[in-house]
Amino acid sequence: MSEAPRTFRFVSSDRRVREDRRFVVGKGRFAADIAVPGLRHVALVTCPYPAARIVGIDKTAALAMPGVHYVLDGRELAAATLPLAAGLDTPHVPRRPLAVDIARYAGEWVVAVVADTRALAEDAAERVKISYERLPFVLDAEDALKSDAPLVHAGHGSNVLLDRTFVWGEVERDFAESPRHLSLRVKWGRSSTVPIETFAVAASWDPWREMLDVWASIQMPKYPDQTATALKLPASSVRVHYDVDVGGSYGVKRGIKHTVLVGYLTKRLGFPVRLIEDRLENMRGGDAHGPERLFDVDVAFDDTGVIRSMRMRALDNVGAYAGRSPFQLGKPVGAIVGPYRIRSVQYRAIAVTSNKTVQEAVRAFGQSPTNYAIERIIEEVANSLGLDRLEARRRNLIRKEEFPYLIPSGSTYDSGDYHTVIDKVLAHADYGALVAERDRLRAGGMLAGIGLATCLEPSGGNSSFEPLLNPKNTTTTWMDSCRISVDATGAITATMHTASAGQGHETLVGTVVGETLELDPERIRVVRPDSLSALPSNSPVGSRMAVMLGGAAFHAARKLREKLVAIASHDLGVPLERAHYREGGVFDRDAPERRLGWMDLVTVAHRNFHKLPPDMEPGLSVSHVMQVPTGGALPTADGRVQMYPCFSFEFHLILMAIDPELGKPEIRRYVVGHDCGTVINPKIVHGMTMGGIAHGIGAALYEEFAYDDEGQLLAQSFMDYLLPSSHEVPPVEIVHHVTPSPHTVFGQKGSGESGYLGAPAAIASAINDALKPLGISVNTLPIKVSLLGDMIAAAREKIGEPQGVE
Amino acid sequence: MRVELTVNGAIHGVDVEPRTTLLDALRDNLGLTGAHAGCEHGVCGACTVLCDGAAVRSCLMFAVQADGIAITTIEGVTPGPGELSILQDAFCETHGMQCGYCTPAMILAAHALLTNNPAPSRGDIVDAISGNICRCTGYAQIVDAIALAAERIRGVNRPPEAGA
Amino acid sequence: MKAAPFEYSRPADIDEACALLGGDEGARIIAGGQTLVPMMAMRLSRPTRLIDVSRISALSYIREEDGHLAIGAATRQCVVENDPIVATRMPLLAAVMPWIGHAATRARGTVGGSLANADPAAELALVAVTLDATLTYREAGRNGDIPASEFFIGPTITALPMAACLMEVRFPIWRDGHIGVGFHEVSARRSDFAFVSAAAQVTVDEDGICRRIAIGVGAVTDVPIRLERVEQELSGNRPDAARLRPAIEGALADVDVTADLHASAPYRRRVAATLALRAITDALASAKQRGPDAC
Amino acid sequence: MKLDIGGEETFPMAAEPLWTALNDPAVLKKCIPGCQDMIAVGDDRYKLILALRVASVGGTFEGEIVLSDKIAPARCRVSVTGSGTLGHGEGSATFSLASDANGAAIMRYAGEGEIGGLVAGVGQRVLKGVAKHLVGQFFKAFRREVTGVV
Repeated sequence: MSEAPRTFRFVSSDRRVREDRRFVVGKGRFAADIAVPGLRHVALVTCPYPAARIVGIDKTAALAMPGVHYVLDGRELAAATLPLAAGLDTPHVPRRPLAVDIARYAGEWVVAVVADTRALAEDAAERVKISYERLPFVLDAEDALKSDAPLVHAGHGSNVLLDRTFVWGEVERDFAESPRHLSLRVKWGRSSTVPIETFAVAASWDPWREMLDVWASIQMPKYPDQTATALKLPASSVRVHYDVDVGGSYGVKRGIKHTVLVGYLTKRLGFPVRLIEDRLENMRGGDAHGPERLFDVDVAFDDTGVIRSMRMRALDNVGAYAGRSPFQLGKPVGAIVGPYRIRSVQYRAIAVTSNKTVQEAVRAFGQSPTNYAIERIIEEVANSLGLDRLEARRRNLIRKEEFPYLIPSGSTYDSGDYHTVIDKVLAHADYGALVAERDRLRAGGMLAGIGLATCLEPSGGNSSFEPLLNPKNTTTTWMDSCRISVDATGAITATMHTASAGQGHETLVGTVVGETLELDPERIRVVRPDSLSALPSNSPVGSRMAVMLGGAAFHAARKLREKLVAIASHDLGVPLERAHYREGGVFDRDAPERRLGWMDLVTVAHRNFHKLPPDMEPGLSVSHVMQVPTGGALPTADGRVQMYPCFSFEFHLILMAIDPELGKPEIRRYVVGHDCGTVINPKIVHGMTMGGIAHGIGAALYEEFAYDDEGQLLAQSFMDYLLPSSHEVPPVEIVHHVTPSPHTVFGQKGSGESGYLGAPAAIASAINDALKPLGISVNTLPIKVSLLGDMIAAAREKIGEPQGVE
Repeated sequence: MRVELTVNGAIHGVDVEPRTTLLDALRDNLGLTGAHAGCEHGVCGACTVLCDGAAVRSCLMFAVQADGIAITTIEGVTPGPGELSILQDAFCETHGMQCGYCTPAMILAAHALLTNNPAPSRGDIVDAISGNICRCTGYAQIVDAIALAAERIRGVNRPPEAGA
Repeated sequence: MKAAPFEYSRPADIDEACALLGGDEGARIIAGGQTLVPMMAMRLSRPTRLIDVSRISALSYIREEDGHLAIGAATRQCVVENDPIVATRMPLLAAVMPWIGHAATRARGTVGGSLANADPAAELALVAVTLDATLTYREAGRNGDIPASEFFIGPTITALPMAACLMEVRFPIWRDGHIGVGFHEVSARRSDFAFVSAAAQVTVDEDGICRRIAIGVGAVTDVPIRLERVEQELSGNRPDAARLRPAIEGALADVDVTADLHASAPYRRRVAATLALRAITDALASAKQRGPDAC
Repeated sequence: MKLDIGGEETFPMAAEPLWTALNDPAVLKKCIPGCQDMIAVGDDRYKLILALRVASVGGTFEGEIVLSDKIAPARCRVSVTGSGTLGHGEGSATFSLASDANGAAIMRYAGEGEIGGLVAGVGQRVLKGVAKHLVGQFFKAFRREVTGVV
């Protein structure tokens, strides 16, 4: 598929991002900005207990208030709709927008109130009297596994939603033959992406056209289908408007339950209904939470630090229902060894329910916690041998000449040059000087450490993790599409068929189509039609859009070129192979003066049917539905599968200092080497990398959906859930390297996740390096100031180091 | 309650409940949707507008408190249809945003900074936007945008060189 | 997240404000609203009436009088932050101002609002307690004074009578010798509520003897506190770091230290000692650097 | 959030009248902060209506208060459950009375409570301090009630 030229006109040039113009003037069109006439507003009543039977709901006082239209409970909604789609085969874990009879986490929606204004709906929500009978609950994943644990879903018979063990290669033998073994337990705390825009959806039902119009801030594959199914409507009666700007997502803007709720309400009530989560609703009961994962990792290695085999047990606390999240244990299979040559792997993936908020998809779809676990264990391997941590990585990294490289779990990595990326970073940072700086800080009484982390970002994949973890599910493909139309005036419009949450997809399509047609990308209008006029697409999940939407746009543009060439060849009377396309026109290679310009071609296609080649469709409208470059296949019986075609690589190098008295970590230097193949838009890739790192800093140091022992979410507001501000994100130096992917048209790979994949591991690495002189380590994220301070104090007391040194 | 809001130089009479925040009044009563609700409890800064030139959180002000105050929204710093201010253009130049949700507020915070401090250090810029949370960018390209705009504004305001 | 309904009044002067306050048990004063409005948005706070004093010009001033720096309750924090009198006469106050919230909250937030909302981590409350400020309120046509040491009762709770409106806070200006100040706080993010804060002000004579010292810590317990034992230990003596830390730890030993999601009690107790020591050390160092006419 | 409640109060009086006061709904009504009403719904069982207000924070709370395990005049248990706009809470404490050598009554109380809902989710930082303050307010009022001294 490497038919495109490797020198580009527009691809890789530092062009502006076309979406930005509307945002800087406040003319983004977000879901909350869409003024549907006659809109009424929803507020939610949520369960305050982690587990409770709903004994009674008294709506009288709320309904008596002027301006209050409806109070909806779970039973009514359940009678009219189907449960929300679940990924796993867990029919007795039904999930619905409003709790039916039993609520299973503090914050679960129980009742929805509809009123003239949101404020009034909140007033009325306070007057809905719900009586509960509290039930036993379980919060901790390991507790949930115990035989006497309260069952979150009694009908399911256990709290285990998923427990699969995969063995790839000769794990037993490799362990038996390896002279050294090491075990480590690490924990990834419950955090998430927490975009600044909460989820918002407005829906309007037209009973005469039988049409549900939906405007929502979504990043959700199969959103129209799932909404329609739950509402028992044909999907052709659900028109999702993709031309809505999404105020950030990184995975969590799923919104099916919200949409089923407002879809039902607008149908039931006959007027448009909107739900905009407020921040509290978002934090405790939106699709807001991410993985909370406990890893037990064992590795077998030799005396030189070369790891032969790994056993990993990942126990994920997915919360009260089976959302999409258990699949987040599946994506890591696609890069289960990270960038390392580990020849055999045993992977046990366990997802348990608990009485916490439901976990949903989060940036990197479970790969970031796994990468943190892998990077922690490799450091421990180095430590156990007294080996330099960099050297331990170098010895285990896949080498450039080994690509394409098949990993034990069945994925073939496309390309990479990991050692060179690392060397470039070390050279850029002057690694020796950085070590000297660390030692100088240590000599000055600070704790200081150098953090190292590699990471692989699988991108552009299919959804084979679904059949991998649920054999009843046979979904193996995830398409993305682009249609290009040239109208009779010669204007070009390209379409994309999902909403977009800041990744610059319009710029991507414009650039790729411009590149392929050799026309200024600014000439190409990019639009996002609604779901009824859309081609198949799966939304920007899994770092897929550069590969998949970029690929679709390229192929559509190439088809357009071919059509133009065919028209010209026919019209000029030259053989096809002599008709040459350049910059919108086609000429005879042997007689370049014989040429049809853009408008000539457009006119033929649109108006001069008599000049068209026989059997050619008139007009200039082409489309391409893009399959994942490496295709889609069901997993093998032992769970080997190729999900992702492209693998980006990053190497993070940081210097951190910790005031030993305060335990407060500070990033003093941050350098990252980044290789996502060919960069289509440098500004966008730069931003994705920086933003991913900031997000990773949050997960590593600040952010946690912390619960108390009584099942209350203590971090429901931005006062307690701490997103990094500009103060907390240091300047980051990015070192670029390009190893093109052989699977994509320009050599591009995904770039939306690797900052987030590497930063938490790198920060953990730096802090552990800093703690090394004290003989302690920390294996839980986030690493909060107080925790770190208390650990350091205890360690210093133990080794008799004086406290209170200035 | 009736309140007269002076927004972007024009006076608008609006009827609001006392509990209506300035943010909601701007968005719902005046259709100025450039200010966004992010947290509605004064932490994220997505609702930032200028009140008498100072960046403030419009979710922490009730509309009834705002009469007589010169309120400037993102719509008010945009020179005209299709035209960008130097600051807005600089945000485009560095791609100082991704999803665009926090962007108008960020630009207004930057606007307030540059009005008072035409030559801010990087630290000044970081501090000035520290009350505006951006989840997408990691802030680097935002800081770059503001530094670039400051430089360009200083250039524009510099007297022409002799002989030029 | 919308506030519960309320009535809104904007009295012309403080007596009218007091009358409104006295006439409605559920009424609350609003000035900058930076603490109150979030609580209202979450419906933790649901006043029946807001009495807006933010435009009563008689409540907005900074002036030096009778050996004090007097600040009107409705004076905006950003005004204090940039005030030249504050910078010269009340350097400790000047030092903490940038640590209060963000520029956008200081643009609206007032001095009186911060004090009256009595957050255990509030920097202004810490300075008020540390420097023995006096708070003046008005109630039913007469004025009353409360020393800062008695004003803060618990988290968010003050000794301000229910129908009283805070009018002024007065900080005594120290004139005895070379003044030095130190302030430290630690929080998760730069602008978060502090886990621990410490503020110190000292005067040192020509011989390096510490003439006077005030040291307070905030966020460690329900209200800001003075470490009086440290003050007794240090004043009249040449500062001795070796004796200082035990004295600080001793002063903190009996404090009922709070713990929350973000910081444990042992952390707070230990770090309070560290920050107190650092604040005093900085104060002593800056006192020595200043000329004799510095204050 | 779990809260531990415990302490000791000394009263310059005999234990008997203290016991009586502690078991008198009229006294409790006056002393429980924000108590609007206590309506008997059974033996030693009352419906409790609070309009709680601590500084700026306030809300309504409806619940039940139960006195149990009574051993006059030495011991009883007070349990409260309920919920309201601020969240929900429950707790119980055992009060024990004894006299010291000087004839003063010593009231010891120990128990634990749990607070959940809105205040736990957004106010965890100050919740314990506020609860402690409310307990203090109760005893302040109770002391005033039984001794007439503020």
